[in-house]
Amino acid sequence: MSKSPIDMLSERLTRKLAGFSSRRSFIARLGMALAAAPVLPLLPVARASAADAPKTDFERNAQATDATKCNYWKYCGADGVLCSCCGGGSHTCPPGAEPSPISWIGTCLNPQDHRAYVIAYRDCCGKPACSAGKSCWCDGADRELPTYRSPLNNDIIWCFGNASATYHCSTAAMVGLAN
Amino acid sequence: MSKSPIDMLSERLTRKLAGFSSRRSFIARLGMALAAAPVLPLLPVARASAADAPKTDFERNAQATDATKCNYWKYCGADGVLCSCCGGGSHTCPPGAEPSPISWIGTCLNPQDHRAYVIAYRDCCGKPACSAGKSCWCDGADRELPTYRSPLNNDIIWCFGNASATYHCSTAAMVGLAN
Amino acid sequence: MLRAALNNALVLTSLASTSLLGLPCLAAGVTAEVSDVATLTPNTPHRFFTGGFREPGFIIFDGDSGKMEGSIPAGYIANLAIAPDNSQFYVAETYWAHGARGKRDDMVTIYDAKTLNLVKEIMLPGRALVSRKQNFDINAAGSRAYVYIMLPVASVVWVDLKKQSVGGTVEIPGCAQVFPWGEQGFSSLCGDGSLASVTVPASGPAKVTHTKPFFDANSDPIFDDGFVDRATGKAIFFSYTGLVYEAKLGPESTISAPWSIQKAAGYAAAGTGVQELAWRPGGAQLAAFHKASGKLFVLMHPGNFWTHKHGGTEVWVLDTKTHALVSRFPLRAVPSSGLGDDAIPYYMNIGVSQDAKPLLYLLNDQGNDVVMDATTGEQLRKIEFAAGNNISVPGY
Amino acid sequence: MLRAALNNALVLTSLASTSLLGLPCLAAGVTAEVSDVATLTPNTPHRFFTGGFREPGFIIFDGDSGKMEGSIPAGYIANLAIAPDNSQFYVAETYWAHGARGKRDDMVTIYDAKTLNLVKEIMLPGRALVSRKQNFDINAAGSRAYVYIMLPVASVVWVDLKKQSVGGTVEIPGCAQVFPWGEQGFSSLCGDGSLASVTVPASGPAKVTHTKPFFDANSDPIFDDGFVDRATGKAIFFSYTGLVYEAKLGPESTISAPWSIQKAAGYAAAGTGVQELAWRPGGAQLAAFHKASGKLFVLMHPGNFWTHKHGGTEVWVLDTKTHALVSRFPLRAVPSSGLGDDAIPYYMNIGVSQDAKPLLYLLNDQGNDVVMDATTGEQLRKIEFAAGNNISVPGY
Repeated sequence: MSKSPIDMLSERLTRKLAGFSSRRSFIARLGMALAAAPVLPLLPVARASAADAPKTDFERNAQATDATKCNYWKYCGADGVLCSCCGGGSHTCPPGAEPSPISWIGTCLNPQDHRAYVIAYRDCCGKPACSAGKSCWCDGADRELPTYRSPLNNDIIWCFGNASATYHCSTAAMVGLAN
Repeated sequence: MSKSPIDMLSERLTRKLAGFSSRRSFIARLGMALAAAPVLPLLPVARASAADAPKTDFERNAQATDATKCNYWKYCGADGVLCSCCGGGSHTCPPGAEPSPISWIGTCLNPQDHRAYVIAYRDCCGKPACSAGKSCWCDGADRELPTYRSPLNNDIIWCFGNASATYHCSTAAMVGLAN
Repeated sequence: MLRAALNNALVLTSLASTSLLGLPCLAAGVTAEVSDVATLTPNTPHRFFTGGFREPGFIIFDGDSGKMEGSIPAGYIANLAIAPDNSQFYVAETYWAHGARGKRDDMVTIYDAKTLNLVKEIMLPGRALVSRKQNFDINAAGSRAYVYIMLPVASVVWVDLKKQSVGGTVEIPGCAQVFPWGEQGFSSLCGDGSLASVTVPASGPAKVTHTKPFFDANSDPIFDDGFVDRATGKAIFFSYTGLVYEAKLGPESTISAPWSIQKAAGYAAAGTGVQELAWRPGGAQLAAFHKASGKLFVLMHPGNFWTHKHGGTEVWVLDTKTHALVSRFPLRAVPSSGLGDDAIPYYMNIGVSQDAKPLLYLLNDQGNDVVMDATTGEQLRKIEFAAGNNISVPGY
Repeated sequence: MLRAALNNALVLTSLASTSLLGLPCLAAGVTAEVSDVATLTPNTPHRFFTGGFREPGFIIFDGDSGKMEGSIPAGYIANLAIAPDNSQFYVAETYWAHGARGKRDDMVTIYDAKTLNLVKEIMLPGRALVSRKQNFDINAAGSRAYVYIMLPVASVVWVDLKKQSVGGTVEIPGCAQVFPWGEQGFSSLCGDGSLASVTVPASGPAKVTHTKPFFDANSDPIFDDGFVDRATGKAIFFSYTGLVYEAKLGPESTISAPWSIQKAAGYAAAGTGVQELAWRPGGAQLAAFHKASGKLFVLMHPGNFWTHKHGGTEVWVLDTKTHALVSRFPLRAVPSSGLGDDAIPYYMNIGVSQDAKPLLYLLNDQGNDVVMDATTGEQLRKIEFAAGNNISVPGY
């Protein structure tokens, strides 16, 4: 069976996750069906429990009421223009854009329940960059790493696998509860 | 002999100049050799002599010292970003851009000798729009007419006949003395 | 090491993953968020669209909230038209394959109004590159689009929007703009001071008529931005000095004698003196027309002749049925950038919604864009992010 | 009518026209202006180049006057490299034929440095789309360019600049960036904390070596923006906490033990605490290196860990030979837009000229861009129109 570029990218990223071990089949197999996930899985993300961990600057200033602001809690690792300013929502692409099937992932603290959630940062792709103003251009960097750790970097245009790799805006979907 | 699009455009514009008469060969033949013109011809442009004519707002505020400002005297009919802000000059395209062989023409009053000169407004073409700031975006409108008088309109991208019709910036070349 | 790596790692996860991972599902009932795509709600009367020379598309705003609702991609110096049934958007646009170089493609692009997905690129033989004008429009039935092109001669390409293909090209030497009327016609303004009216049958030659010259294109030209009610053919044109011409467009168009905006306001009619101070129309998209009421909204400023591109310091509201001034709305002057010497940064563009409680939209190039009540002139809100030199509204 | 039409009409005129028209030449000796095209003067040490995500090119500035000297067109998220002999510019860029859709072309485009005319588009098999990083560079001889690509696996495409064609592709799984050395080599930083060094012969397989892991990519990663003297292979890397690593790049690269920026300034070394306040490096292109003197200029701000993208409020000047702090230049805080809540609009980008009287260039996203004396920290002038997230200088 030949491999699609997406399969190969998933494998590569999986190799990175697994420390170049052979565990790559594990996540690669999980990769394709996120859109159907209805209940939050508990993910094995290393993070001290929220109650006793010191908070990052972002976490101390985060709010949970206005998703069009850079300090909305899910954007702790978001880099780019918020889709919620562009006709979309915090996890919704504006009309005519397409969510990237691949994303990078962060963990953010919800100030309402003081729990840490796993956030999938998916770019919306295939349209010119959204023209929203400067207040919607965010640069969250909590636990963000350089490009040689590509699955953890937010400077990369995460539009792999889309019909067009042009960046339109950034979303943040809550996909799990950090353990 | 087949006609190039440029020839045909020149003819069309000439027809307009000549009031749809058959005089089109006259200017069409003149059209291609401007770059060699060393001495100012006296052109039959209808304009009262400068000394006794009332001045337009532009003419009252015009200066002859700084070609990077919108009120430089030759820009009385210039619309767009000044090439003199972009690495070019008042009649010089920035490196890598190309002057349009076709232009529209205005008459501007030189505040130094109080004489009216014929100005050829040639766009520089083939590069993305110059990124100079707002102070270099000008909108001179002296004697500017709507697009149905296309030879006298400055909203048209005057990049006909260039390899690429993209607009980079605007120049103003003094080509004659108004009679 | 794996645990550390998973701290903020890329994980493509799914419901299935919980069992594969052998981890418990959350009983709390919190559900994972799905990455989805919004659809655009149907056009409302208070929706408006802005675009411009440097903008990579037309931004869709809700005039009641000032919020962006989406955007329609667009190429070089693009025009927008809205299907009369609000089902599609049409963009006349130009691209070069490698930015400012490479293969040039001119096209009318069709977008679905709900998904904003691309429906079709209809390739054109050419396209005039002119900053926003009445040089692209569709007819009232939504069956045809008309595109003004300049090379090799002034012409109009008509596009069959049902077949999604170019129908043909008609030469209109010395004329420009497209004011559609009927199923098969459009009119254009001409440099000899006449109006050309063109009937373009689905096949066979077009028929062109000209009115007698009714304005002097050299001394007091009519602005490119007239208004036509495409269903009735009733049209409004206005000139640099402020004369308003009413027309009935059709195979044989007729024009009424003009009236003066300034006289309607109690002033003398404005002349063409370069030092004749008067209230004058000026700007880029310098007027808007409310079809149902017949009200014309014009950006006006005090100035001499040849200030027709100066922005407005007031909006004058004129009743085109009675030729009377209804209101004058003063506009707040916009601070200049402080860098230049020109006096232009007043409001350059105006649009009006077409409903019974109309809103006015005002743009300038400094970003101080506002929504006003078109009846009272009250400034209702700032428009977030709006820029450009182009306002479109549904229902016009 | 002809006379009136010629008032401001399009006239293509020439010397010949005077006799054809039968009109007298001016005796005054005033000459008609010729429409010509400027050429770019050869690169000077105080020239610099800016570009960015939204900019349609790299703008060429004279650091001594602050004036724009020209521009190099560029596509999507482009990188710029300057030929060591200053004869050409190289742009790594991506286009889609119809704006954000249509055929994608990735390329290295060559421009002549005098005319800024296009010399060649060298098509690439792909290209990583990442905001400005050390992911495109050429070697000291100017014979090769290296382009980082990500799909399907992390790789580097090398381009033969003499033949103007792609030479080949080398996979570097888990690594990124290109730091060229020698005629045929480059190094990359890797996610396992090692440095990969790749020798790419003109033909035959590439040889890849890895250092032992020398940093922890999870807890204190090295920034993407290291510096290599491509002629000597001497390199400088620095980490989120402010550790500086010196390396000798080559087929078997070596790394020295790190030293702390903060300790050089008399503070404790900074740690990784999310509430551990310290002076920290941060920004986008957050440091600049002056090769001849070995001085490192770093944008620093007071903050906790994970503020590595916050802009600088000071420039720290460090001597990489003595590991000593030379100077601290306070930066004027830039007013925020007033619209947002984030605290980032400090200086995000820094560059330094490579001559004996170096200038510092500082950019932010608010347009308050300045030129400073790199020796005294004196603010010399504002940079007109400069924008973007990308500064390049000749001679680096």
